[in-house]
Amino acid sequence: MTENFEPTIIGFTCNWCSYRAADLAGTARMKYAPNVRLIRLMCSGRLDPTFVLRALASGADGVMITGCHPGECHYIEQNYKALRRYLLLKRVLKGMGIEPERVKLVWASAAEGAKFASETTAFVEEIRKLGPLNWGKPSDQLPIISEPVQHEEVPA
Amino acid sequence: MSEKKQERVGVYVCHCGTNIAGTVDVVGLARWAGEKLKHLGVVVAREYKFMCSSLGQELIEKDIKELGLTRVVVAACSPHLHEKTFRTAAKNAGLNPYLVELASIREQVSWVHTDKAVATEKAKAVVAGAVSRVIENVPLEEIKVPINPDTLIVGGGIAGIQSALEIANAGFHVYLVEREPSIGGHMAQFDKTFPTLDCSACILTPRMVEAGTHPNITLMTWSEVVNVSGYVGSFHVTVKKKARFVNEELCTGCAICQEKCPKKVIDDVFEAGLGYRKAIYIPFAQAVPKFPVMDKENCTYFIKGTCKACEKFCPTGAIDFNQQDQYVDLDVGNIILATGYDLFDARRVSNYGYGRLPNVFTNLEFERLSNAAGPTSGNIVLRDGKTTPKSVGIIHCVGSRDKNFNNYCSVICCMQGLKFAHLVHERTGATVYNFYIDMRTAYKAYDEFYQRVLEEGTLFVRGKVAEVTDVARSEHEKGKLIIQVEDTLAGKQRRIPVDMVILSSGLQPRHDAKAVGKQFGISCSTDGWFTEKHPKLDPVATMTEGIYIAGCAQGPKDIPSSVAQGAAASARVLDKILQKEVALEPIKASVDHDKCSGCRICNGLCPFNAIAFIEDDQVSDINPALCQGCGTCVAACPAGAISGTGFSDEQIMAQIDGLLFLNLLPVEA
Amino acid sequence: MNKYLLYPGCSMESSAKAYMQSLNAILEPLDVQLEEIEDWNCCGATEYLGINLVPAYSLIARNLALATKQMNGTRTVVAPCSACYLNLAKADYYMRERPALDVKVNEALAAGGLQYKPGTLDVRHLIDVLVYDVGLDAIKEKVSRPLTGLKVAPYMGCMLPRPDYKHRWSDHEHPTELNDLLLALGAEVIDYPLTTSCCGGHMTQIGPETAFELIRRLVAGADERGAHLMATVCPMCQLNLDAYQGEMNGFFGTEYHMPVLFFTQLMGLAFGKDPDELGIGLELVSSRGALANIGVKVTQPESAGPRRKKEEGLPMPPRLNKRQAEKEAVR
Amino acid sequence: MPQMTDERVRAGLSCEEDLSLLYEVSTKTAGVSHLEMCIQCGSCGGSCPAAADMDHTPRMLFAMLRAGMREDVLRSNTPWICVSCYHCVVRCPQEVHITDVMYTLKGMAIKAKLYQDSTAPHFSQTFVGMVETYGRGFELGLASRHYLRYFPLRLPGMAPMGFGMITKGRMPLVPHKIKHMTQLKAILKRAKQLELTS
Repeated sequence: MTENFEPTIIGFTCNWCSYRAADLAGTARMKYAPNVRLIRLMCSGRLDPTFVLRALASGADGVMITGCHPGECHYIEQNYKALRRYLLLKRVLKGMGIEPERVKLVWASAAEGAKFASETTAFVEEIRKLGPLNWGKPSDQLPIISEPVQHEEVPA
Repeated sequence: MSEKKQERVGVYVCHCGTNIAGTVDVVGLARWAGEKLKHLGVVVAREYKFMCSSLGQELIEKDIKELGLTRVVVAACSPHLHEKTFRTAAKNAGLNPYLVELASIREQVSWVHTDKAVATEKAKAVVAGAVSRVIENVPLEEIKVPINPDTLIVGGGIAGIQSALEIANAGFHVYLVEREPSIGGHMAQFDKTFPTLDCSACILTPRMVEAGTHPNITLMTWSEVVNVSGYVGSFHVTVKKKARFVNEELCTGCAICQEKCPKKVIDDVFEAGLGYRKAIYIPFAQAVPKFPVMDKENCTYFIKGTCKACEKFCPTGAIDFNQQDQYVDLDVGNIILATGYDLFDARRVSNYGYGRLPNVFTNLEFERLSNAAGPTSGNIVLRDGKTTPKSVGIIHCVGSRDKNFNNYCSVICCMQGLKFAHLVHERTGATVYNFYIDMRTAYKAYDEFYQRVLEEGTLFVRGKVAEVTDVARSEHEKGKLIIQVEDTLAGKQRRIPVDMVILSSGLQPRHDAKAVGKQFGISCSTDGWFTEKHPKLDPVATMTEGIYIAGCAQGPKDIPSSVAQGAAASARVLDKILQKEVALEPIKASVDHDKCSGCRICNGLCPFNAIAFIEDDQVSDINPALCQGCGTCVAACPAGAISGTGFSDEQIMAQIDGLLFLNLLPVEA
Repeated sequence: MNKYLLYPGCSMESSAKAYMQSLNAILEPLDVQLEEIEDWNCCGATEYLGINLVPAYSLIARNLALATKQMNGTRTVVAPCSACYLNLAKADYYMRERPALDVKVNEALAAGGLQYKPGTLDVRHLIDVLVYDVGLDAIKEKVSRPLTGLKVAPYMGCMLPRPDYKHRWSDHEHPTELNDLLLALGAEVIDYPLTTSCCGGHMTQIGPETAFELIRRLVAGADERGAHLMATVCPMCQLNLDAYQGEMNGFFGTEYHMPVLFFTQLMGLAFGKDPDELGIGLELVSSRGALANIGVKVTQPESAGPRRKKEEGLPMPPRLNKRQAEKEAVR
Repeated sequence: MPQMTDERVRAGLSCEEDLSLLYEVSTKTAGVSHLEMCIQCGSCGGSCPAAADMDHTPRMLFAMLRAGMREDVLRSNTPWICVSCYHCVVRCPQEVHITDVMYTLKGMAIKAKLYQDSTAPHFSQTFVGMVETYGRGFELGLASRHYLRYFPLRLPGMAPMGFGMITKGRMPLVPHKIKHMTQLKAILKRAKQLELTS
């Protein structure tokens, strides 16, 4: 059934890096999966976790959050805040019985059109594997981040 | 969703020739929007070959006037390309420009997908998203703030000097702050400049003097900025004038103090550690200003409490051992950062032996060595101070283009290596080798210089040097430095004995660049260089209005480029000054004081210190001029008291719903 | 009291038993306890890796897996052999860097009822723990017979300071750990730029000509700089430089006589231990002549300090310690 | 999987034919090889203490990998001359895991039966044989077998050394066998069935 399942994914982009990366992917005519629909924020730091929940609630199967690489934020360090919220959000989702893998954080600079394209395609495949989002019942065990976080560590 | 508002929305789908129409059924898309999005308030949906053309714009303006549109959605290219175009069109038609939304169906749809049906479906979603979002848009007015005509320039290298002169000559006042005792920067240390080989001092010192004597320039050397507050138009800056222990009013710069001072100190700033200075010193003969400074750490009087030789001999009694640091407050409208670069510490590449093998020199050391005013009065000699080398190896990319150190190209090293090769030839007749990974001589008259040095007989070896060693394997290597390298063009490992090795140490950000960036509210790239607003189209502006960057602070570059950037930054500043006031994008956050619980969570989040806590009312407040509109505080406020114009919760939520609108529709065959 | 798990490695029971003997002799004075990993197996040296990847890493990982069973109070595995140290450290590092490898290796281990989670253990070399845990001061205190007048060439070899996944060493090319240790013993350490050049590794077995040249460079270098003997931290280095020195001399028609001792043997001597207890005499190139220098009061030795600090001439920058630098580094 | 190739594949972009060998070697290497990042600077060939005896410098080998010259690469003696001194690895500006790539190439050469007449493969295999029989190295067995087969003429020259080693008890005459040989055998048996892919 996952064969003909076409996931719908909402992507949040930062106006300065990842949105421009998407533009670059476009101007370079790089092809990637059409399942992601983008929303432009000024900064990944603007991302209110409730946006993600709203997206999942209104029919999205996954959410991709993208921002500038740590250290390259145009607002100096706000993407670190995005990272923190992302980590927190994953725990919340787990608690709500949703696979945390449905939300993914990707750093993409304005120059990384190729990365944006490949990461998008990859994420769509991951979600395709997970299948359509159906809200399971909250897991009883304490919500924890299952897998170690690969990203740059969050500054204290 | 908010039909209640009764907005009248117009949707305009652009073909962009075949760029969009080739992959998206634009006609179908427009028809669909007209029918399926009626309930959102879409009253008209048109498609046109080129919306951005004057005809396309007129089409929209006409509809706004005749159909009384209150919102406009243009489905075309990226907003970064034509948002301004269509906003202006709306403005001309009397509609607030911020009531226009662009739906990017070119960069995000037609150019990245191939299947027409799929692409059209996605385009529909994107348009629906834009429509439901635009309804939540609110009219916005640009914010205007007055501009203080004075400017602060940090860094007195060639870039900073150039900026200062441009602005001063235009008749506006400049404060030029320099950390060292004299302006001039690295350029003052050089002997010759490539590719024309004119003497660095000869072309630099006139500029230094001009800057030092210019009525519109207040020179503040031996000084550092310690605090910055305010925003574009009205920054408040505190500068620390470090105690010189010399009264600038009385000092004539006769340098007798320096002559009489008994304390000799290694000068690792100006002489790059290759020469000596006194404890009280004028860094170099043409220094501007000409006043000496006293180095407290090394001064015998400050250490032992006796000596005061300088004071005894000073003809004007200018020495003042009791002088204290001063703090000067400045008000300026714009700031240019031209803080320059640090040299990569070549000792970190231990296989090149710098610091272990005496006759391995850095490029800066060599500049001093070959400089007529340098420690050897221009004689190119070995560390023993007398022997002239018979063979010299110049190693490129030391600490550059190397993931173990700095990943980027330092830009100047290739040309510098060629310059050194020429100088060594000219002064010593020695055999010169250049070891390079790639020769990068791309600039006016640069490659010609490469040709010239080739003609002079410099030997080029393509290969990153593996090591420099003094361990001889054979007689003819004894007593030499052996450069071991793979000659990649010959495909063989070679061991080349030389007398002297010069390392082209790369350029890297100032050790305190990150701290300085934070102080002025601008960001650094992962490499640590200051980040420009746009890498191509806005290289001297930063994300912080009113703060500009010039020279190597923004990234490695040579003298011509630094000068060009210095001038460019000034042009941007002058433009601001002459506008007398500046319009800021109205994308700002604001606090609803009634909702604010005073939890102060937001206070710490703002990197621009725009959020202040009002003790009296126990609420937080945001200074619109400081706010850059990132929206982090909006997302963080637990009480939902902070809202961001241009990117409000309502707008984003609506866009989410819009984008997913299709999923809610019954699937059609 | 410092307690560690010990992975001796094959040669410690054969060609390098002098290393083992001397190590045992200095543990007590230094208050260090080593618990040998039960039933450890060969790490495969540099050979296994070249044949088949997964088996090679499984072979290594078995030792790590076994070690985790004995982790009472310590997670540090000490290997006195540079090659073993590198192989163990490498397996741990690559299993983390390359999850695919982790999975495969653990699948193999499972066949033996074992498993290993990369990162569980901390793999370190003997000299690392002696210099940085026990500390040079503690070592100095134990010195009863300073090696005054003994000119030693400090030879670190390749696989210790490189590739250095965990940035443990002061430098990749010119590390100072062994120098500092020998100085602490009162020895006169000669300037030996070849300290991390290669001893030839397995080439003594498969490409003698190649190996002999490498051995010659090292021995000649030490000899020209007036060393009485070379101090090494690795059984393979010792074997190549000591056991093959004769053959090398034959090959080049040279007559070098450069004794090669383990740094632990020199420590033992400095601690006043009896040479026999330290396995001295087991080396093929006898150290008798060299050791005659110890205890003999020599007139103040002319400083072997590097020729860089000349009074006249142009000044030089001070040396840089990367380990320090990294700590202080802003970025 | 090398980053760039990886991205090309994921992004659905064409993956040039001549990258396939590079890609294969990368995949079969223990860590992340970074092979595709080589800028041909030659710091490896320059650093190598044994470069003189190699038919190609490592750098050249990597260029040949890119060119897809499988035979020439696997016939090269370079991997067999490598002494694993890691000079090239720490000096490589692109962090290519050169030494490990050499190990990979040895393995591939043996499988492809393309290696030159170097004695190294036999030495490795003898060594491995020892380990798989005893669980520990056995120098005497190793030395005797290997030398008898390849360097009989070397034996006289080595006699004093061998004699010394034995008399000084540095070369035990009997091998030391570990307790749980069966366990080790089981692990290696399973391991041999597992190839490193992707």
